[in-house]
Amino acid sequence: MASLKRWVVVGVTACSVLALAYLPPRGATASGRSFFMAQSRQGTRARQRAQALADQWRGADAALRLLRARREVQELLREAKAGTSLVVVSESADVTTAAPPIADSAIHIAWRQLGLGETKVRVAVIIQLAIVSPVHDRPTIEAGIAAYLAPDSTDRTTCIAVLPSGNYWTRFFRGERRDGAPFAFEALVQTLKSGLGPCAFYAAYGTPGKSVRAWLVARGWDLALTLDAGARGPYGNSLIEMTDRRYPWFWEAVYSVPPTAVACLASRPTGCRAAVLAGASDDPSIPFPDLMRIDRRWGRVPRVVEGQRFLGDVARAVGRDRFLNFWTTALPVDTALAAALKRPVGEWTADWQSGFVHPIRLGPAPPLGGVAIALAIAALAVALVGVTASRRQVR
Amino acid sequence: MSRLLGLVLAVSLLPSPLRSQDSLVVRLRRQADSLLGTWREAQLLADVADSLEQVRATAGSDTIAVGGLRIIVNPSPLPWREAAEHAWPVIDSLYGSAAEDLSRHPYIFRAVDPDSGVRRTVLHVGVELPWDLDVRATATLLLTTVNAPRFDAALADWLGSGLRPTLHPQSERAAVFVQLLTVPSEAVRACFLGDIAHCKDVLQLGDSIGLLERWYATPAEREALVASSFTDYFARGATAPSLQNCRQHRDDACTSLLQSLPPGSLPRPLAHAARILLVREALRAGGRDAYRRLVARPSAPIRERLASAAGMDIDSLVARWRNAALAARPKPLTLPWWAGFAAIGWTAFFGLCALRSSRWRL
Amino acid sequence: MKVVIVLLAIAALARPAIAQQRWERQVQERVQRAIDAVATSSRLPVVKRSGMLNTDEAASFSTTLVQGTSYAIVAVCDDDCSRLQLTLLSPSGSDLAKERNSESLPILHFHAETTTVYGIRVVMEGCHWNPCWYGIAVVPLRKIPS
Amino acid sequence: MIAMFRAVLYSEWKWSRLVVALGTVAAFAIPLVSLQGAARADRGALQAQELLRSVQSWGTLYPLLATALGLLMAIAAWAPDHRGRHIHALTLPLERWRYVLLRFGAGFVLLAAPIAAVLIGSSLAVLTATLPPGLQAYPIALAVRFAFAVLVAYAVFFAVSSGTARTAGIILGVIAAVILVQVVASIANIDLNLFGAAQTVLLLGPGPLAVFTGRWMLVDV
Repeated sequence: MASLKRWVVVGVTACSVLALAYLPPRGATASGRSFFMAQSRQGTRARQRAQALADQWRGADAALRLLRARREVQELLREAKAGTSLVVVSESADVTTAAPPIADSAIHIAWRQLGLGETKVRVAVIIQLAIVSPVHDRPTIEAGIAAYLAPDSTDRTTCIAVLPSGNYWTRFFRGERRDGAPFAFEALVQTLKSGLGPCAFYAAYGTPGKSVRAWLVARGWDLALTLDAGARGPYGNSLIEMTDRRYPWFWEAVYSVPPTAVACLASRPTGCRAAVLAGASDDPSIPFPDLMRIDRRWGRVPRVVEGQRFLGDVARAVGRDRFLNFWTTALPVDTALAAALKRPVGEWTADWQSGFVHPIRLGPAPPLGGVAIALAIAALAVALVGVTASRRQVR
Repeated sequence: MSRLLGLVLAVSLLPSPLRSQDSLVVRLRRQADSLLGTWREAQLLADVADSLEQVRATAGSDTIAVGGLRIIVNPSPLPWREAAEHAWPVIDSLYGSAAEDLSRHPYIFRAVDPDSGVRRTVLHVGVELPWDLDVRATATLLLTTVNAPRFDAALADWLGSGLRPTLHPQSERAAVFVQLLTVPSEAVRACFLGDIAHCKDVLQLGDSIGLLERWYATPAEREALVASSFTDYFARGATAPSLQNCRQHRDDACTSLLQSLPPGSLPRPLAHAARILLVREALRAGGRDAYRRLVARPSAPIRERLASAAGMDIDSLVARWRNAALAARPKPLTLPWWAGFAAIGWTAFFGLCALRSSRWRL
Repeated sequence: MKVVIVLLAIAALARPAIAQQRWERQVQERVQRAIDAVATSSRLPVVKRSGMLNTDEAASFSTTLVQGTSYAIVAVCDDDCSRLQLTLLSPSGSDLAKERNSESLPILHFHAETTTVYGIRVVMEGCHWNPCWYGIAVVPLRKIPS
Repeated sequence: MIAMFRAVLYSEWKWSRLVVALGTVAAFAIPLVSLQGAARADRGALQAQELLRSVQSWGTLYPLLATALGLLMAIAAWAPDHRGRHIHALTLPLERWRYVLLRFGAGFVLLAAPIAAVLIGSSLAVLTATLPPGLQAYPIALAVRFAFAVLVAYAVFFAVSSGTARTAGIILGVIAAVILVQVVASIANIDLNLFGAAQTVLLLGPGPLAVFTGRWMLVDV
């Protein structure tokens, strides 16, 4: 017994020393260290500031461009024949010209593929061609960032989209790139289809009710970027969907999204609900003019994985009438969305999310089946030993 | 009362909104202009900051000069000089007189603690690498980061990769030999058997008309190509029926599918190692100025550039390339000198273990 | 509310220049049919207004009604509109008459005692696909000699 | 019977007290160390992502510790009997199956100390840490999982080490045969993936060893 006490004292002392050494946790500031060994080069502080200013200028320039575009769009619509709901022009170095024929036909195909004909809210698309020879007196236009002006900031029936086409498509439009034309054209249709963004929703379902619109504005329309994303591809669009979960970088990708989105990946209705309804407010406010700037560049962190197609999928799931009831509702967003889905928002979203990413397991809890089988095997092993021991003989 | 106000407002505001919009435009324009001005100043400052950072990052660093190589590195246990002395002759033998131009673009490296847990300062300039590399690894790093002088896009497109020196020319040749022997293409087979015209075809030195039929001559090759490389690509959309027909041995379907591929995306029968070997042979044959001649006329057809670099007609160059590849037939499996000793050593070790086993001590 | 009115005004300015859409044509036809249905014997002109509103938005305009004349004030809206409210306002802004029961075709009958400027307000109480077009016609029926 | 259990417990404690003591200290230390990145009131916290990365990597030590404890305790439970060729056990006035249960029970009672250490260590660590918003701690779930892992490892190794050298030989032989079949199959280009199948059956989903695999996250979303 004395020896037992001695060992207990030794153990408790060792643990107390450890507790004194490590509690409370030391804390640390973020190292910013890359997951990979060698870090990639970063701009200096001054360069980062210049880039931030460039981004602010792009925002202001896009807003200006949109507001200026309203008058030009009025002209175009005046000239357009009755029933025209989509007009397209291109712009290069602040000069507006007719859209390249290939872009015009591609966007009209995209329009038809989205099931849009004559719509209450018209859409005017301005394809911003890249300036091929680089200019140094102003920031270059980023291809992945599009800007939109809501109908209430124009004539109430026209949504304007400014889509920078980037070097690749600009050269394609100018006939400098025709490699694999049929496939490139298909890709162009898809690019312009997703480029229509919020304007496609305005065209399909009209102007949303105040609560829904304020919710989407507060979130930067991240849940309504693609009206019809089509069938779920085998590979998905995000790193989380592309990465094999046996590898550590799968979890790097998972933990790079906000906690509510991670919880939603684990099929937790509360997390899904919080991730989807973030931004919904009881006192909705909408800016005027209602300018939307949407960044589609690779690497941006989504609030919900595959969120860009969320409302498109909701619309397809519940049907046009129920979706329109939600879209134009005067009720709070959560109530209206639950009514349209006929299910709690969290549960529906958890099911929808699991269609893209097989639910992940959070925390240390082991799979219940595994525990049961493990315990059964443990019991079996002990029973086996019991049986063999009863047969044991001394020879 | 508020209704009256609303009514009055409605009437009074009818002409005003565009005015209010115009003032907004003016305000936005002013904001954009001032942002643009600030951005221009910030750009100038950033350029200065970058150049200062360049100076700061290289201050207290050693500059190692070996031949045309200029390497600026922070103090570290890395064997830079030995590595540069290994790398320079290889670089010089490839680029010849053009290698001297490399001295205008010094390399900046920062050696860091390989322990990924150690905090490091942010990298603004140069390339980071762990300081525990040996001479060979460091030399390989220098060879793989060297930029070919005046290397043009046309040459890069044809080559399908960069043109860099190698420490393993023999294994590169051996790889080409294996390709010539094993690639399932009649054209490559003909090239292997000595048909120089087919060699030029598979190296894409001729015109690009009818490339598909010349690279993949038989229906079986074309079907195999679709099946092995493009099943997923053609399985969706309008091309799906043609894919089905192709799988049912309909050559017209396979050919039309492959012809619909973007130019440049038809898989080359020979991987880029074959083309790199051809360029190396041209440079070896052409002497120290061969590389300068190779990059002198980027607009000229590749075959002419290679011929002028090698100083011989293209057929002779391709024949030389083929001979170099055939001469590199990989050696059969041989035991390294230490294998015997290792086998005996391990046998002895386990034998001793067996003798010390407790079962002998009962 | 102010923003809405501002926006309405933008719409009012911009709209006529642009090629008409299906819904707008639909409303114009309905207004005309309503005017034809309410047989007018007066020489006074029929006042027409049209525009578009999102759900729960309102628009107002003013018109002069002539003393001793009976008027039918008719409002119509497009197929996506389920309920429209029509109100006649006195110059002081107080409600004189309100019609909210007949869902998408409210009609007010009013006899003007004095010649003055009256307000007419329309509220889009139900629109399934925003915005919904509406049209209003102020039709003088007959002048009753006093 | 209780007196008998106490005797067995005491004898097993004598044979394995070093293992138990070291295991307990290690089990107490791992959660403390794994949460060092978390914030204290007067210090900044790691980004959630980095904290979770560190918790995840430290988490791999729990199943290793559980396996090691199970193995060493099982060996300690049977080694003296093997040395004495089981004569002592066979001479006891006790059914042999009861004797086995007493041995197993005594071992598991001793293993309760490391399990309790994990619970106490992780509770202390999470109570004194300030976690980034959106994250929560799972000290009880972690301790329960550790208990399961220890129990399974102990039971399996208890069975293996209770056997004779012949039993151990058979087990090793079976493993060697599987490896051989796999090697031959891959040489003969036969589409047979025994390792993959074994991994799926044993480690993934509800496999018997699934309790060891996966992520042992003391802190997670």
